[in-house]
Amino acid sequence: MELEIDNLYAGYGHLDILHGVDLKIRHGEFVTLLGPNGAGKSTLLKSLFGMTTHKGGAIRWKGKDIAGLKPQAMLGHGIAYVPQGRCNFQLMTIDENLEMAAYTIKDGDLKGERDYVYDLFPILQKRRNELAGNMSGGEQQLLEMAMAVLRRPEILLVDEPSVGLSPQAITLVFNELKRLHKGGRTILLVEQNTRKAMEAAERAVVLRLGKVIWDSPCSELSNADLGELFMTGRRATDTATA
Amino acid sequence: MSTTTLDTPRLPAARLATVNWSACALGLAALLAAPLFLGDYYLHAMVLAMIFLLPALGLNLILGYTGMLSLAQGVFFGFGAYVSALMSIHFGTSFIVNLVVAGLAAGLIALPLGIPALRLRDTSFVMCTLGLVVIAQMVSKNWVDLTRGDMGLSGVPRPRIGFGDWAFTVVQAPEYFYLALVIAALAVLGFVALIRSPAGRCMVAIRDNERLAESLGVPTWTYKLLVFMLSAVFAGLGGSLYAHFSTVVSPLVFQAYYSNTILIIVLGGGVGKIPGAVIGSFVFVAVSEALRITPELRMVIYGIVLLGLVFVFPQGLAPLFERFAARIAGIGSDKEVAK
Amino acid sequence: MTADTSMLRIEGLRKNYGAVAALQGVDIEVRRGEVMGLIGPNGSGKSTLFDCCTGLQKSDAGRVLLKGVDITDWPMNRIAREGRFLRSFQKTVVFPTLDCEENLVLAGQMSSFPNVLSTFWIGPSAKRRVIALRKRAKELIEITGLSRVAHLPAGNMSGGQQKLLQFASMLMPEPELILLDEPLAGINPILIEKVIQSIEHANRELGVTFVVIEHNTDVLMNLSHRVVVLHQGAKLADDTPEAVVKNPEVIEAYLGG
Amino acid sequence: GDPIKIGIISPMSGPNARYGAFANKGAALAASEINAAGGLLGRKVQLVSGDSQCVPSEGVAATQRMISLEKTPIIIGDICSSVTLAMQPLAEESKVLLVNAASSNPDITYKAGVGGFKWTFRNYPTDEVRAATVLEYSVKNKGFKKFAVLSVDSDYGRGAIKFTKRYLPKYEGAEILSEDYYKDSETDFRTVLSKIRRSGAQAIILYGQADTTPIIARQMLELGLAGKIALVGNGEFNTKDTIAAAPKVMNGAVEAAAWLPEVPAPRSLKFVEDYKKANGGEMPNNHAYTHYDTLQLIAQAIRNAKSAKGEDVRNTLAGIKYESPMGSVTFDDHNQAVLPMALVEIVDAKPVIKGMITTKVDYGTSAK
Amino acid sequence: MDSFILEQIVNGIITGSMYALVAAGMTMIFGVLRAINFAHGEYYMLGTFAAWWVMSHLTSEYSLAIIGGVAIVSVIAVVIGRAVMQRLVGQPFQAGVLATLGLSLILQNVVILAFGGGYKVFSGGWIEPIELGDFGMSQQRVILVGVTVVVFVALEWMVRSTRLGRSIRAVSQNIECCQVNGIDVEQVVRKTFLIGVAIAALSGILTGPINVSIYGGMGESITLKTFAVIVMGGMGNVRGTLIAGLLLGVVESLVAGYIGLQYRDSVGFIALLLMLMLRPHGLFSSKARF
Ligand SMILES: Nc1ncnc2c1ncn2[C@@H]1O[C@H](COP(=O)(O)OP(=O)(O)OP(=O)(O)O)[C@@H](O)[C@H]1O
Ligand SMILES: Nc1ncnc2c1ncn2[C@@H]1O[C@H](COP(=O)(O)OP(=O)(O)OP(=O)(O)O)[C@@H](O)[C@H]1O
Ligand SMILES: [Mg+2]
Ligand SMILES: [Mg+2]
Repeated sequence: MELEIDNLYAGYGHLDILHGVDLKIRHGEFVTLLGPNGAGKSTLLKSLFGMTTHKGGAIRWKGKDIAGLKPQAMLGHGIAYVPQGRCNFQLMTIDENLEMAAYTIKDGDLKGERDYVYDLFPILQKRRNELAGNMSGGEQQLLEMAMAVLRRPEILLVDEPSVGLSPQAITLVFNELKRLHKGGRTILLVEQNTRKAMEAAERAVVLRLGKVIWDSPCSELSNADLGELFMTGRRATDTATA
Repeated sequence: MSTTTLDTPRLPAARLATVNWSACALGLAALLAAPLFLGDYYLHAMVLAMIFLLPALGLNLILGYTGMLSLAQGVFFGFGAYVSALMSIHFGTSFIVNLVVAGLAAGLIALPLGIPALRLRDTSFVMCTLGLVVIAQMVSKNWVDLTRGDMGLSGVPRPRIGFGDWAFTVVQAPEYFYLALVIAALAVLGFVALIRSPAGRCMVAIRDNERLAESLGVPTWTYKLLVFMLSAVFAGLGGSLYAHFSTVVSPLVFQAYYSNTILIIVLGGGVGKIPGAVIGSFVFVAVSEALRITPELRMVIYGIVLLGLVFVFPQGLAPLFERFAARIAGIGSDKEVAK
Repeated sequence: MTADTSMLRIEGLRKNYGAVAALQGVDIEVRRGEVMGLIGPNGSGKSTLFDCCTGLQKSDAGRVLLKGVDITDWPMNRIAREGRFLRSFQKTVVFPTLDCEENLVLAGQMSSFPNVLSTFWIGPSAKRRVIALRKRAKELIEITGLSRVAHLPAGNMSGGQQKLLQFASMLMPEPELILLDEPLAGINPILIEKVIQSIEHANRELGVTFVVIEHNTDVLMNLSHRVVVLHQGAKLADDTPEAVVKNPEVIEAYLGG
Repeated sequence: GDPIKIGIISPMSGPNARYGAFANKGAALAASEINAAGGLLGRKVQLVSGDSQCVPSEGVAATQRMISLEKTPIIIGDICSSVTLAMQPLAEESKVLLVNAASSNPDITYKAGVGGFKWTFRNYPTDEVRAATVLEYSVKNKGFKKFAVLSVDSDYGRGAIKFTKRYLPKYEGAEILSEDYYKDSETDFRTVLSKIRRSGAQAIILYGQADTTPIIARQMLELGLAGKIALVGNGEFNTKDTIAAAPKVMNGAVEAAAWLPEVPAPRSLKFVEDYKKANGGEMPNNHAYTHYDTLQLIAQAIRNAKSAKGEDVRNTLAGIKYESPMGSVTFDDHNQAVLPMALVEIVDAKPVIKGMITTKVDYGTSAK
Repeated sequence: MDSFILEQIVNGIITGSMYALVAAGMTMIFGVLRAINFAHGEYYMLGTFAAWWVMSHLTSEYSLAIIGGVAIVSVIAVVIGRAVMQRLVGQPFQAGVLATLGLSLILQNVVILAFGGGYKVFSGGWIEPIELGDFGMSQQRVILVGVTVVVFVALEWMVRSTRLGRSIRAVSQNIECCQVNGIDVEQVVRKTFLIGVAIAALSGILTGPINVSIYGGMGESITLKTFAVIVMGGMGNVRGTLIAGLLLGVVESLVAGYIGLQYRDSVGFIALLLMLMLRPHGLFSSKARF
């Protein structure tokens, strides 16, 4: 078991958002986290990256409890996070952005790392000297993923990468995610574009009101089921599961 | 969208402010009774607090509710003081007339100053208002015929209230105290009325996100100009009271001390909170006076108090007092994120 | 086309950002009472078009006519108030320190008060107006499913919730024309239905004209009466949804194989 | 019995502390001298200080505190005129004796004594006398005709120039070529000195702050004005540090000073020694002396009155004849001290006293 | 139009380079903290005092005092950076204003307490005039201008090409994103603060022999000027700061030369305000921060 979340309580300040989340992710798995707006999906990802207030429960990473650590420490443990919304340095070039992403790699081989990402995302190499802010939404999303991948993380937490992207760009991003997964990376993806997400991922987890209410391989879940889950927290076809 | 922290102080107040009337009544009663228990010096200090309260209310309006840091409060404060002093010296007008005219005149002078200044945002706006202070100082120093330059205007008469035989001159500390209390209470009422009006909502909207407000049809520029003028009115009233209290007006009223004190009062008291300026003015005058026991260490300790405040009460003292008042009055004050 | 059926008329609009030509002479006609879809690849100038119509950006050339009136140089707030013409932003923006209800009341406020000075008054008439606004706000909160978080400062709501709030505030003052910039991005499938219903309801019952930018093509094609496609700052197609999805140029430039 | 409390209000914090610091030390020295000699009327003198920051509202608060809480019957203060002016009505209403030892605004005495405020006295020369004397010496003895004005932008600097201009027409051909005022804390004078050099002025009339004179002198040196243009006026031209900053410039400078360490009177020399001993070798300045002397003056008045009550001291002070190290001091009907001032010229990097002046202010002719 | 105007322009450039030097540090601190540093002039003052103290208590060698002064103030900056400045990250802006106002009061009055309120005379430095015809200038000023050029070239290089420089730019753009990428924002703030303060101290030491009189409150007026310069240069813009500093110096010097010294500050400010009306975000805002 690579990542084990055990009865996690977390939130912002004295506000509780997650009320006892249980989730286990194996090495190399591609899991998508679904749920209605405000369910706490982003909060869960942030908690895994140490950006919320930890209230209780455990997050075990390869057997070690990492709950409550700082983001920097999380990076050190091989966890990388691509947040919701734009998160790059708009007034710096792609090269510089990647360099900033490599900030924590102490005296590492920056050039080697960069070539490695350029191999993964050739589009970026073509525009390496352009300001990040001048690129299209899809390209910026790729850049952000590249910045996360640069550190060769073992697990990638991605929050709604498809927002604001054209269908073409969405296809591009999801193809890259699938490739990364094939390359052996564990991925935890939050998406509202449920169809795309379930196509790409192996396992679907549904979060509602700060609790996991569903966990199964994607194939066992239809779009109609998902609607019911979001609305009522139960699946129409069988009320017994959970 | 730019993300400067300057014009978007984040405040955890979800609603337009509510007023804890019972706490207000309690506070007012305590103040009314104060002269029975306190000596001249303490009353005197409270008068000072109430004088500073007026421009601080204006600053709270423009900074706390509209999100623009204006250092020009000192300018309008000084302007009000000069207007009052000149009127009473040259025309012998009575205090109430001076007060009203000083307030209005400060509001009016803010119009031509505000029109260019409000083209600017963020730090540029701060700079511009700071520039106004420097310019006001120059004018007051060099327009000798009117202001007597650095000699200043001394001998501003003590306030005289009432008509004919009923008039009396305010000299004693308790008299001053009640006079200032009446003016300050009215100003606070006016302030509360302003921010609870629909316009108050527009101000908060401008503070939170000016562009969004604009796109929803709020003529932000007009509001900003009106708020700038209103804040000047508050400062002008304070200046008038100050002129009649200290009896001297000189270019020194434009020195950084006044602007800084007003700023500290609002920021320390709780920017964007109704009780902010009120608490701030009393607390900071109290602290600064209490520290007079060690004149040498006074300003060092004052600085340490400010620094401590930042880290212990980053939102200012108002939330603390709100909770305290709520407990005393037994009534919930603000619907904060308490749950 | 007469001014009677024309809601918004964009003529030869141009906009450059430095070397980037975001719009290069776009002509678009929006008819009264329709729902128009606007699609195009990332960076094709859709948001810029909205910005130039609503006065957020100054266009370099061209005019914008609203019901036959030239509004090219009007400031944003006048367009919203007098033109009864609102737009939402692609990057979700709300008033972070106000809660849902206050956000919505504010959105409706300027059209229900006669002028700026009247908003400074707290008399009974102002109170009545605000109460009416609050009532409508509560309805919209119900519709968009935000009741559970209605008491939170809007800045503390999740991304999708803010998007919904932004959508609700567009409907608040009951304008005649609304431009929506990706209203469905990040909204869960169930609520998408609700948003669509609200748009259709407003369009049919209240006669509000909509222009919608949306990358969720399935939904958009169902919703809109007509679709305009932008590509590299120019109009690529302007047709019924059925025709647009079959248009090979559009597939090439936008939809992908 | 109880100590006699005497208040002293001065700027003790912020930028103006540089003026207040000397005042407190000077007064403290006087107090310890008096106490060492057995105090006054068998009681010790206790100094109470208050910080005014040169801000009228602060000064007023400090004064009010002193009056209400410390109950000082006598207060010395302040250095900044605006603060003194604001203290006047307060002292008047509370019947507390206010003796000023350093402010130069003419209003202070115009409004005092027969002018209204019976409880205010000033033991400091007026700028009017100063300006007239300096001008006369510069024109008659030094032969200057063309002047440039460079003074501090305050009531002191501007007031002194106003008086200078009033006396200027008395001297045939004397003229002011340019007029500049520098703000307190100014450090850059190159521009204005360049201008003055080009104007052909023979002397700069400088009524300035003590700490700025060395800056000006040094920049004159830089611009090669040493020996070409002289400084006349007031602003601690005579102190060692100032002269050391640019001796070539300071040679020939003319100053009318209320006091200077070189005054040959034994009491003055003793004061300099004692002050240096008490303050780690620091040289006393003008403010240190005037506050020292003012406390001595008050002590004399208390002794004469045989009472430390404000009322008695006030009445005695009005008619006192006090021998200060500079000469004898009396008060006119505006409670302004009529006291001697030294006219100093710097010769070979040493101050030389060229004469003592004592003149009364003519309240009738001096327009406000 | 003669040599007079030329002379005044040179005077202005000399003054302006001092403004620019002090402002360089403040603009960088603003870049990372988004907080107006009301205490910046105080570090300038501390620099002067530290050098004065070194000269009067340890050695009378001015060149050693430069090094000693910068070192002493740097130690103070490390302490303040840790205790105060780094904690301002992510705080509402009023925290920055109050904290720096408080710091300014503390630093000013601690110096007054420690060394007495009276002014001190800063002796030393290379004050011999260099004369060029009837135009003279002390060596110290030539050094000051030279150091300004060197410091700005170094800063520009640092900001563009070093790791720290890039992370300073990153922090000034997007703090949240820095966290995501593991950039230690607090450390960057500390380092930037240290650099900024050290530059301010250096300029205080270099101007000491020119200013001659030093006192605890001398920083206050510097803060005001500095603020004007960084706003004019576009907040956080190093090159803009240099040009704005020089420009302000020249404008002021022309005002003093042709109108009168008493109008210098205010006319300088009016010029600044007029310029802001034309370019509301400063002369060199645009996209290229730093
Ligand atoms: N900074 C914050 N402070 C307080 N509460 C917050 C904050 N951010 C989010 N919340 C609250 O936490 C809850 C969960 O938010 P979260 O962002 O995790 O939702 P989400 O599942 O990602 O939704 P979406 O799909 O809309 O992004 C919401 O009810 C929201 O109001
Ligand atoms: N403020 C700006 N400064 C410079 N370039 C800009 C600016 N705003 C937009 N652009 C550029 O203009 C072009 C059009 O941008 P616009 O945002 O209108 O595209 P869009 O069609 O809305 O794309 P998306 O679907 O990604 O939202 C893009 O190339 C963009 O980089
Ligand atoms: Mg989310
Ligand atoms: Mg867009």
